[in-house]
Amino acid sequence: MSDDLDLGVLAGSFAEMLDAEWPREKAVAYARADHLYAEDLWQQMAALGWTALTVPEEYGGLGMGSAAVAALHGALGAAAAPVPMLGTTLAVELLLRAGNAAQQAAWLPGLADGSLRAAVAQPGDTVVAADGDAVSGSVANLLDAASANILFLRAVRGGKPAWIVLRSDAPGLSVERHALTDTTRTLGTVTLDGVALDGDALIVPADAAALDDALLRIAALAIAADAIGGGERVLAGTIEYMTVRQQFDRVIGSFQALKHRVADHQTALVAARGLVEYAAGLAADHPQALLMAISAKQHAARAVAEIARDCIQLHGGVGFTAEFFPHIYLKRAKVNEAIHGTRPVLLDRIADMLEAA
Amino acid sequence: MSDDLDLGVLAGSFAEMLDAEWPREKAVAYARADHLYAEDLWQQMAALGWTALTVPEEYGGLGMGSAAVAALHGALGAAAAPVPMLGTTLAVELLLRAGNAAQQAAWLPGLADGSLRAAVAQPGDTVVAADGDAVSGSVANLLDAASANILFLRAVRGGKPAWIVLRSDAPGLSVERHALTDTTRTLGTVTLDGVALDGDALIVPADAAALDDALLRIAALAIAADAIGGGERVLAGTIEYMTVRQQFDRVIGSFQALKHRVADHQTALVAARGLVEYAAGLAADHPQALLMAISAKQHAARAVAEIARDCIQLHGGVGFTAEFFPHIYLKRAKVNEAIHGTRPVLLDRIADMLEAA
Amino acid sequence: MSRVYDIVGKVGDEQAFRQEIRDWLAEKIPAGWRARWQGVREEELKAEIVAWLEERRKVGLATPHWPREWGGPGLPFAYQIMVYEEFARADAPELDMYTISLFHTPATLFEHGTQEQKDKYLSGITQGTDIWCQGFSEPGAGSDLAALRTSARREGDHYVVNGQKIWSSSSMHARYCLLLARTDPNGKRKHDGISYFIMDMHSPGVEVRPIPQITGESEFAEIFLDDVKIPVANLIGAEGNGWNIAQSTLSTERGLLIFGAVERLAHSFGLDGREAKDTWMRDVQHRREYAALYAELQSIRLMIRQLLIELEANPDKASPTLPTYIKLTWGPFLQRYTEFLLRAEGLEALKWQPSIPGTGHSSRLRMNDFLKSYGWTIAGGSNEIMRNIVSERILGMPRG
Amino acid sequence: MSRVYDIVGKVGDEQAFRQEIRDWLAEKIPAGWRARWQGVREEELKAEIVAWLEERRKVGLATPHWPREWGGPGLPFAYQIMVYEEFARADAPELDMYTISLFHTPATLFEHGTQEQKDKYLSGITQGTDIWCQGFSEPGAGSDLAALRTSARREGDHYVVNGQKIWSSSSMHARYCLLLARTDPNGKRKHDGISYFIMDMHSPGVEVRPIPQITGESEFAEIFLDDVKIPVANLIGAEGNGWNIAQSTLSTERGLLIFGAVERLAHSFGLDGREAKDTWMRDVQHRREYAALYAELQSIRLMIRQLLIELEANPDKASPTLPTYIKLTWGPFLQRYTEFLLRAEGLEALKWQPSIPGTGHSSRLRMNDFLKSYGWTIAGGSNEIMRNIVSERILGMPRG
Repeated sequence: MSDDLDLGVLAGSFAEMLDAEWPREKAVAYARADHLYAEDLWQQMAALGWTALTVPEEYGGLGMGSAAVAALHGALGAAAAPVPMLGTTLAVELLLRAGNAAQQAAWLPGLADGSLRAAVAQPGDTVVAADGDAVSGSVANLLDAASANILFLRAVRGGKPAWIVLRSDAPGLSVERHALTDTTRTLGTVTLDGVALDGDALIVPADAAALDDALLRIAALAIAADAIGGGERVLAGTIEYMTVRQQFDRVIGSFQALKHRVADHQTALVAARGLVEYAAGLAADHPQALLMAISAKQHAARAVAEIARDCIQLHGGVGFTAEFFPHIYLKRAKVNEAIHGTRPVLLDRIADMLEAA
Repeated sequence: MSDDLDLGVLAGSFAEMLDAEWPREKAVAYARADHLYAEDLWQQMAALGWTALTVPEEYGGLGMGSAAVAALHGALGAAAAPVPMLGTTLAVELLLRAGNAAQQAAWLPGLADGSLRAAVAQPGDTVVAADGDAVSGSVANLLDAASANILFLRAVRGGKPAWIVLRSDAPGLSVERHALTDTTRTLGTVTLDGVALDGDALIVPADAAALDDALLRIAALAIAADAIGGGERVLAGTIEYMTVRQQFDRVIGSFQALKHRVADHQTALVAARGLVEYAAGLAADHPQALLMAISAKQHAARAVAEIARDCIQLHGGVGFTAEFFPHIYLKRAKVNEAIHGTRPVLLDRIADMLEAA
Repeated sequence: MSRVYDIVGKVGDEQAFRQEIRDWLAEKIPAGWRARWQGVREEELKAEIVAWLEERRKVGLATPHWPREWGGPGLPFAYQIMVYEEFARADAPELDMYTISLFHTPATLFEHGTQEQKDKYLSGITQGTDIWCQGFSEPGAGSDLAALRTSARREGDHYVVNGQKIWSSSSMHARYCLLLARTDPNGKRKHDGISYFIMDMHSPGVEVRPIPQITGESEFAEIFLDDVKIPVANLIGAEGNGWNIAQSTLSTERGLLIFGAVERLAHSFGLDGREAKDTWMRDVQHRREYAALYAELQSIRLMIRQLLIELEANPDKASPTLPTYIKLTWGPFLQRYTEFLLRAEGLEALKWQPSIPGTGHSSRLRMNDFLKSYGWTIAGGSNEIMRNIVSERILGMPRG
Repeated sequence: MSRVYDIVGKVGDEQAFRQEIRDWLAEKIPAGWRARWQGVREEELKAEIVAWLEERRKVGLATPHWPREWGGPGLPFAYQIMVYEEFARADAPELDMYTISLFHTPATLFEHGTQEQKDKYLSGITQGTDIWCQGFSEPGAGSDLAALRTSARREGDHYVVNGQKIWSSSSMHARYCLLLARTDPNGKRKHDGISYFIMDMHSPGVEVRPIPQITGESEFAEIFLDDVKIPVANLIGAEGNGWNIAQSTLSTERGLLIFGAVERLAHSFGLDGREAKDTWMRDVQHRREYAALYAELQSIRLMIRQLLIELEANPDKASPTLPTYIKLTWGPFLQRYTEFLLRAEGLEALKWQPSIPGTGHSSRLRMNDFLKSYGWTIAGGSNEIMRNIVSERILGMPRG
């Protein structure tokens, strides 16, 4: 009960800060210029301890779990906040599950205080051969690589799956940025040219598949929550617009055909939110933890992309302009669909799990 | 130009007879009782020469092509007529493409005058081993088998695909009828117990795959047209109901949310009809003849099933009763989706053809 | 020799409670009941149902959600939920014919009935002897229920009722009817002047005409009322207060009833996938559709669980929002899922099969289940009404 | 040395005509024009376009659909269609910036312009020197176009215009504007009292503010009109008859313009599938989605061909039904298809890329094409307006 209360308070405090610091006008203006990430906002988040959310207390964090992850990422999605928080969330999970004590001590405090911004490879990203003392190669389309100062890359060493952790300023490492249509995130192509692997750089998980699943679960929860937050916000803003915009001498929000679409969207969001919150509330070792997390992700990401798509239509002409906000949510929604498992990939996995059940 | 005119006149005459002889009340009443097929209607059709439509003139037919097939089956679909015309259409195609002169002379006149009612196996139906002088075996779910008096079954002889043609009253042949939820058609399980193969019983096509394609094309066109006819009729009847049924002191046809759904359905039907008519108008040897026919079938059958589904919803409570007509069209639409290639099967084929193009 | 079961006595120990129900269900569920009920004659069916209710009564579960004072087991809410979960999981016989009797009537009488009414009517339900029906909708008042025209004119110690009711489930089998009629035709709004009665279906002037439905069954009927006399003692609540009381009646559809329906589907959903492992579950597209539907189904189950938690905390059922969202998700979902099965299973699924009377949408008779899904998208507030409620009442969008 | 082409001379022999266009296109299409236009500066782009128009002018195809008397090739309708088909098939440079100039302006002037107006304005279009824009929509009059408020007050030999226009494509590049303004504010219906003008965009008081759009481009702008003087000679048709003339202007969107757009997509659709043969075309679900979309695309192409046949038979464009059906099918289809590609191609398709100015929705820049599809679902009568037209005007359902 007190957990629930804390979560509610937490979510409220996230929303309050973001409403004040990242209001719609700011999000609209941000999307029209060229940025890497919203550094000021990141600093504020870090100062408030948000970046420390899941870091254990001994490393300066708050030691919270996946429900808090969903609350935070939900708030960031609602604000369409251009911050690389997903990297932090995943890096912490990765270090806690597979990092050794030295690695945890080396990286967790910096992740907690926000001085480290991590980019963590997705499933399917290029695997770097890491058999020697130095690595060379290239990893394309690494999410948020350009805004990160620490990179977690998939690797293979001695034929076994591993991860390598590299500072962005490591000699021989360069990152070429690719903008996304979603201006709240970027991609980067990481080029490694004989980058030295120091003692802490290599993470070799005992069970690489289990680690992948743990990361997939956390990523799915964070993205699903981000999607829901965005979906709720874009729909609410659309309803608001529909109550003032007039056509044919009536506010357009009084047209039943439009209202019924809105009603379906709202209902879909309520249902999807319940699924996401439930999935986020399951313990990591719950037998359905992964199943529910990826079910929530594929479902929420798709539903929200569709809702955001229709919100532009419901806005009419102004929805097509960069001066209004819906496009920000549509573009973010499309990226949410595409990262950490597209819907077909996740549905195939879900079907496997249902068959095995 | 005169072909077009003839087709229009032809379609008009089909519709006129069916409107008079198979009005909605009759269709509703028919669906509530147990019948094999509408024998009176069949006799009337035969008397008017409809069963002779594609039979060449030398066998007492009209020698018309696939455009006329679509016109006839469209009218039958609109009336939800419980007659086994598809069997005649396919049997004629099969005999013309692969029957020898004796077989054509033996069966075509009877098909033309309606005294023969054919059931023709679908793709995927059981293949009967026909190597000796007699055949045994069982063919499940043969469409309209119970109302037919001549059966065209898939067979294999000497390792090669073939067809066998058997009279329903042949010694050793029995048909067990299975009702469908669509009461305008039935299925039958055909059991063969040492049924003799006489001289005319065996059809061995020179190119079995080409024959299958020709049959698939004709079946697809007939079913697509049937679907469109049904979709147009169920939507028109629904619109009619919506202009008289009142709720909240207004006719329900004035509610915009309902009107917009109707508009989408109407638009979908107009688009689908164009596709079906175009496909039906292509010569059998046109390079796109099969591609267009199966594209039309999968598209029209799906679109109409969805429209018929919504027409019950648009009717509200009375749509759920067997006293109103929409359910007849929904059930027929579902069978149209399921026979002669489900949508997934046809889409796989279409994709193959697009890749090969 | 049959074991003695003490299910109710296990309250307080969830695991033991569930185990006891499971053991009992495993022994008592009539083997092959679905196949036997399919196409059975009405009298035999009723005998089967009464026997099953009697079996349930022996362990105190004839009416699992009723309080002790009215012959129920007085289970805490969480345990009521478990009962319905276990019934669904074990595919215990369904009692759709008794839906009004087991849910709507007690929901109405517990709250608004006189002591005399409760004493007189409730025991006939627990014993399975009395089937109840509901006389709310009329041909001209479906979605617009408050537009009803059936009139009840007071004459001395009774009312004289005239009019016509429709969509009354099981009314051809019913002994009593929960009836709404207009006692004051001059009410300011159309919701005013409606009163709520218990009507004896054996009264002279009551005529029932079963309505054939698209599944081939007739689960509901029209009721024609021609100078039917109803004693004043059969008025529930105050004259003219019928609309409000009807809300209590209808609110019962929001809780355990829909919970039970969804749990039934969750059970059959699992079976459907497992049994298709060599057929459509081998097709990538169908696998994915099934997996996507799984997420939707879970989201509905979770909303209902949330609602049950809210109902336990606040039995006055204050919030209309969650039930509206649930209905608008569940009905369309059910329709899409049952339609998906038709497409996945092809022609075989379209064969006619006799229906299983008195059961819902999870009979696994494919076409029947699909067609019955309209029961959730049209009845009890159609999708369209639900969308009006969401947009106007919940989201505050302006009326058209 | 370049071959001499006589395309127009091949009229009468379809095969020769097509072959001549194909040969000419193969030689003349600027190699890699899409890549070069991408992110090019405005002046360079305009030079490219003028050069391409000049190339077309040499073979009489600057304005393939214009009659001979106004500098067009005077092609029979069937041959106009072939030209657009071949342009699409060969992926000839697109001229979206000239859409109003090449289609709307002539459609208006041919029918309603004075001889003087035609003489003065049409040659600037064929030479590519004058870009035209349209001043119809206003911030408060989008779907409800007739509610426009921009006023034109007659003062001697000119009108004084005040107001604001929006969604005016290419108006930042435009020399002239087809302007609707209200000359009589006291009309009985809001369609009355609207007049139609040619406005010189260089007139004092005209201010153009490009509108940033969600693709990152600014293809259209707002136009602010502050005491802009328009000579009376620039009135098209009679004062107060603007609404009717505007219908001619808009009807141009129904024929070759949408035909060209759809043929462009038919071309890119084929490329999309072929290029995906080792990626998403190997996925059963995506293959099927693509195959299903093929049928829809063909159905749209067929409706448009049907419309073109009707237009040829009856150039007065009598039937509004087919264009409505086409628009309501094409816009949503295009949006679903471009969205499908995003899902099929994943993150790569979501990368930002500079747009290709002056081109439509078949640039194969995935996200751009998806976003531009709203141009067909919102502009020129939104889906919602189209649904009103189908249900009310075509099907005769009652107004709400």
